[in-house]
Amino acid sequence: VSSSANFQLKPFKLHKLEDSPDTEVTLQRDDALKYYRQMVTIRRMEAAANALYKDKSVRGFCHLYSGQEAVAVGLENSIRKTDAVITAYRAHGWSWIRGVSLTGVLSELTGRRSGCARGKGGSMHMYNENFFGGNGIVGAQVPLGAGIALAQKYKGTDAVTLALYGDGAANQGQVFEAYNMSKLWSLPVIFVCENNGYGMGTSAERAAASTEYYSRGDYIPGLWVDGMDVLATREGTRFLVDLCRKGKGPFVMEVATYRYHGHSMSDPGTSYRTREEIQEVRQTRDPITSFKDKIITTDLVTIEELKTIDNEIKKAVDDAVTIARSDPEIGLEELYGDVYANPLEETIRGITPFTEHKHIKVNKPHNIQL
Amino acid sequence: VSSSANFQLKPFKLHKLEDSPDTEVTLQRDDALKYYRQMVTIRRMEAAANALYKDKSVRGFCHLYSGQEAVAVGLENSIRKTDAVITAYRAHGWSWIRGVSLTGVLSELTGRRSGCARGKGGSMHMYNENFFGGNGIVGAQVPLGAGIALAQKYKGTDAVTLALYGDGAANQGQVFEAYNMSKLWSLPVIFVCENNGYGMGTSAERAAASTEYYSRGDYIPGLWVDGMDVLATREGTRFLVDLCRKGKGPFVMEVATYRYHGHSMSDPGTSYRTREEIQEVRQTRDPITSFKDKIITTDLVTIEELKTIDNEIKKAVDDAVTIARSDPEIGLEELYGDVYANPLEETIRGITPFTEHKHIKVNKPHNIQL
Amino acid sequence: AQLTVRDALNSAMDEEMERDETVFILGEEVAQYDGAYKVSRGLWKKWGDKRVIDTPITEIGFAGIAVGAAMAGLRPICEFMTFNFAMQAIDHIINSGAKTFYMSAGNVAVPIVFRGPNGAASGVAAQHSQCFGAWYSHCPGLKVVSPYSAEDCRGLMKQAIRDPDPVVFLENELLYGIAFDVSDEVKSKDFVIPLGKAKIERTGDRITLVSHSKSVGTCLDAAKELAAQGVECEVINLRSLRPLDEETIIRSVMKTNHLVTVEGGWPQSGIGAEICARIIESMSSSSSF
Amino acid sequence: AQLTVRDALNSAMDEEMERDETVFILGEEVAQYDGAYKVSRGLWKKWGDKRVIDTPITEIGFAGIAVGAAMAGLRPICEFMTFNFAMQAIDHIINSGAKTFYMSAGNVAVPIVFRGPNGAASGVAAQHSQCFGAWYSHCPGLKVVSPYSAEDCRGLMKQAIRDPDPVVFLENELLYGIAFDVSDEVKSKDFVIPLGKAKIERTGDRITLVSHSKSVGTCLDAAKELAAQGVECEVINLRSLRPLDEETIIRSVMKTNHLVTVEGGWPQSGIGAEICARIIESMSSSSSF
Ligand SMILES: Cc1ncc(C[n+]2csc(CCOP(=O)(O)OP(=O)(O)O)c2C)c(N)n1
Ligand SMILES: Cc1ncc(C[n+]2csc(CCOP(=O)(O)OP(=O)(O)O)c2C)c(N)n1
Ligand SMILES: [Mg+2]
Ligand SMILES: [Mg+2]
Repeated sequence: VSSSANFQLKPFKLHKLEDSPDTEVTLQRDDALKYYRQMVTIRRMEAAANALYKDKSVRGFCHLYSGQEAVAVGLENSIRKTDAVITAYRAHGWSWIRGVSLTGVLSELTGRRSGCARGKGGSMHMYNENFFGGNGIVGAQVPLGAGIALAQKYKGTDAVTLALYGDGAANQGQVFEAYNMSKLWSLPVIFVCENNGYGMGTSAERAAASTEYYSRGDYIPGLWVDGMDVLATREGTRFLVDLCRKGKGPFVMEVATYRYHGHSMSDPGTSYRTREEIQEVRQTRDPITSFKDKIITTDLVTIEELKTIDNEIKKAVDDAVTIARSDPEIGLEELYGDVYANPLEETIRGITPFTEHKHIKVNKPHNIQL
Repeated sequence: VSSSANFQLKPFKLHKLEDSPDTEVTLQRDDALKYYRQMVTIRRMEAAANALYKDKSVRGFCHLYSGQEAVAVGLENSIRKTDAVITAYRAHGWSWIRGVSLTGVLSELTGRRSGCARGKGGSMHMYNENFFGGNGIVGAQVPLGAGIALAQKYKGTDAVTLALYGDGAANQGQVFEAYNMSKLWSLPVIFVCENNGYGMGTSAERAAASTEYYSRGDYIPGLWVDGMDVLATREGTRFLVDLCRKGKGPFVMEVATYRYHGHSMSDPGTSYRTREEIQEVRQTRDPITSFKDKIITTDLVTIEELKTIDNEIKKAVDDAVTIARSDPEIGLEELYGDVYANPLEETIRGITPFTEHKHIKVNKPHNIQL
Repeated sequence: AQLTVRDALNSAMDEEMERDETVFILGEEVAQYDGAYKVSRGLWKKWGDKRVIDTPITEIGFAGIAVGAAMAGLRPICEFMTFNFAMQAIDHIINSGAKTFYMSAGNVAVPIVFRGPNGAASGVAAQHSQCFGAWYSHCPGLKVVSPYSAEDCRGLMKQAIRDPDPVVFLENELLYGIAFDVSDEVKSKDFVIPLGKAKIERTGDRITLVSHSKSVGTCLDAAKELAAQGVECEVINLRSLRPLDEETIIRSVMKTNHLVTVEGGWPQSGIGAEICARIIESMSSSSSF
Repeated sequence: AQLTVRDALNSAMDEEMERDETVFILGEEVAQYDGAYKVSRGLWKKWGDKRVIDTPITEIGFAGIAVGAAMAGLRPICEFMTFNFAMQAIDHIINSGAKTFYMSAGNVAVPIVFRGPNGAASGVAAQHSQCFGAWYSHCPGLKVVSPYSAEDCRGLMKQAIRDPDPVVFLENELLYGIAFDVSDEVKSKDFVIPLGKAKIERTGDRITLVSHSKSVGTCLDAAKELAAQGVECEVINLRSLRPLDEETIIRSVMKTNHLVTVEGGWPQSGIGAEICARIIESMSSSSSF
């Protein structure tokens, strides 16, 4: 095996940017193994989520990330743990890559005690240090992300924030308000539009008068990146993150990707697009398959190594699924917990005024000192 | 006197527009007199409003339009009465030019019965047929205007809507949402950004990362117009209205103008700009003075004619002021009137449950059949 | 015959669209996708792009457009995928919708229906579980409807569309698929239910249960259980939250002398709180006079 | 000494900015213009661009930014020029502000103060006259403060800024210029008033008047007038609407046996309605037990 290899990327598209990221990139063997492992983990975790949902172990929503793995993996590998990420409800992959365990994610879905939000958040609401969720309201995470960037700058750090949103969310007015203030205040934020072609059943073209999302920041420089290629998402992000750290932010980055499943589990995902379309992407542009081909044909890794990784991941996910099924739910008493960080009343009114419940504290917030 | 004259306009600025409106325009003598009369009426009416406010005859808000007359007059004279207009709270001039009488406006300010909203709307809320206000919420009128345009198209008419908003409002997210849907649905609406340089005490540059408002519709063609020249505002509007009627809408039109007074009566308007700046505009770019010069030097009108007009206007405004001061307020009973077009309860609860008030109907809505 | 809540809403909108050309529907996924919860199923196919309009995910924008269209003489049915998302648009519901008629001294009416599912569904977390009944019914200028059964949905939706004032129509996702027995009258094209009137779903003399939306079902279940123990409950389905049919409640309480209010929203300044206040202020509360 | 409500708020913010570097103010016209109602007067001059930030007129955007900054460890004071305009931003106040701590199972706190004038001013029409006390206090996860006097404003504002939860701080434009007598204690840098506790502004035994914000003044006036007729009113200034200090109200009503609630908001599902409900459900209402 070789220790590194070079690859040629699809050209980036630029909006009000003078330079382009390199389209000639080098990949180290270690990184190849790492990216492969991360992408496959997300894929398999989502497959497990799918199965859990189908056997009715998941209540509520479940939005799968399969097909979009190269986005989370490429972006995460271009930033530091001290940088911040915020995304929408399609958050499983991001939660895991930002440090939530497989059990933390899957048990959250099944509403069990070992869920990262103890089952009180569910599919859309998972958090970790420097990972601010998971948000159920389309567009809301975008100004929140700008605010996180404001805090980074305020504190004098050189950290940056990635604020992710979908092609559907890209039309939300608050996104444009966040663009404007971020630019006025030079915030270190990259607005990342994950364009997977659809917002629920509406294709990008039917929802947006311009689908060139990388240019929709107008006065904000933008970059279009092939989101099915983990090397491109890594390279594009690195390029913008470097500029951001130097105070040149904000930026808009459009990442062209695809979601294989329906919008959520209740959407078969085939009424507004053809099965052939999905099949075609899977066969020709799948982020994992295409990456695997690349790293094998360039002798960065061996098929056996990848098989070993596949098996390890399978086992890890299977173990997490077992816990996600068998772990108990939180007790009723916890439903009345953590409403306030500083509760001013000892009890919370129950369904009738004659039943009162203790306001208990279960977790300590990880974002503030109490 | 001559019956018409030609004038050369300042160049328009174009955004994604192929053609420009003519910069060579012809003005008929009758129109010259009409525009002069309209602009002076607005100026004098606002002076009266100012005086009424200062002697405490006006409660609540009062936002004056002085300096911006060429916008309302130029735009109104390029559309039909069957076209629609909606604007923000700086609405006196527009209310009058859309058919509300001087008394209707001034008595509304003083909260008297002869006010066009019987004193229940005040400065910000005046309405007439095809004039939809008057809105106290920055930005709100923009999607409302797109909705009016939707109705015009739905009904199969060739009417258009002008939706006006300020440079401050131009940053509102809902403006971008309205842009997007209007473009997707090809609505016959012209988004008119009245850029008077300030949103309250904040200069355009401090509030907007791009102050090229005519280009901020991105995919919507835009036009920049000198808003201190009534011929330019007329010509620019005509050009876009024609296209709109042919189904080529929407458009964005930025009208560069200036407000002489403070934002509202509580703002002296001199902390965030210099007296010299205001003086300079008054002396070099005043829409009335410059128009008057033009039409006199080209012999379209005589000084005497204008004097006569001035006197007529003075009298008409003075008469309206007299009524606005002396007319009674509505009775208390009307405060409980017109809460619903179809009230389902005969009475409305008063301050205590023991006092009930009859829900009376005073007006008939002019926008629907009951 | 049996009718689901979903079909009741669907047929009501369909018939009103037939009856009045100015009625149209707009919202996210209402057209080609048949509605996120399939409430508008088939209507785009039948009525086409002009009358059933898919919007981008821009609530404040399309709610504003809907209100503007109403001001200009149309009768929009503005669907929110859920009322949780209407918080982004609430400025237009209140400031543009509810207040314009009054501020214009009766000159500009706003005939519009804002509808969509309201309240908690199953396991969808706090952002997706809010009941907005108390908020909307707090505000003059609005009429607020919160139906329970298929009959309610059909009759109240048809009436709401015909009403010249802005109506907030709070549906419940968990009820959409529930089938109710309905009479032929309910299925008639002329069937409407007046806004602002409650329905006594079950008569009783020992205690009054007042509720709206899905919780009416809870009350009916409770009444059944209690009947087995010899306690006859009177169950009131409010149907409308604004106006609130105080008379029906008070008359019932004066008979039963006991009251329980049941709702899916938060208690503080909720619907139940308002009912308590009305009781206190009424003749039924002897100590207050 | 005398202190106006405006100066009370101003000094409270100033001192807390001094005490804690993470405290900053943002909103429309708060910096260079000194605040639309001059509540932040002088603070930009003193603290500069970093700590006092003028925003464009984009409420949903800057409220979201403020909440994001709070999640990332700052303590924003987010001024709305009036709470009427906060309707554009209410999704962030509720869905991002109030609900995040719970949904994250106590992992992500949101220490933020949303403040600005609330309720009717003089003659500014319906869109500019709404009291949001009932709406906000309806929602778990929020703390809601509605102060009356200069003392209230100083002590509650300082406490609100220090609190780790989202606080909605409802001021009143008509009170800004009113001067109140205050003690030296009130002027101390350490002066704070606990959130969630009412203040008995005047003791009496014949009837309890409960109110918040400007209406407390109305109650005190009424009490004076009635005292002249020999009727001693107990006047309760709620100070906080959530939590609501039920105990103080009920204890008073058990003494006076009579209650009037006074508020500037709409009655249906208002603050008064909630108080009535609490009374009905409490020991003070003998018939309920
Ligand atoms: C404000 C708001 N409106 C509507 C919804 C319902 N909804 C949830 S996801 C979604 C589609 C979003 O599409 P996109 O932004 O492209 O993200 P993707 O699902 O493709 O990842 C919609 C309409 C919501 N959650 N919030
Ligand atoms: C949503 C909202 N936020 C804030 C305000 C307060 N406000 C009224 S007018 C105004 C300035 C608007 O400036 P601009 O749009 O430029 O219009 P202009 O006053 O110059 O005509 C502000 C901040 C409001 N009415 N509505
Ligand atoms: Mg998408
Ligand atoms: Mg302006």
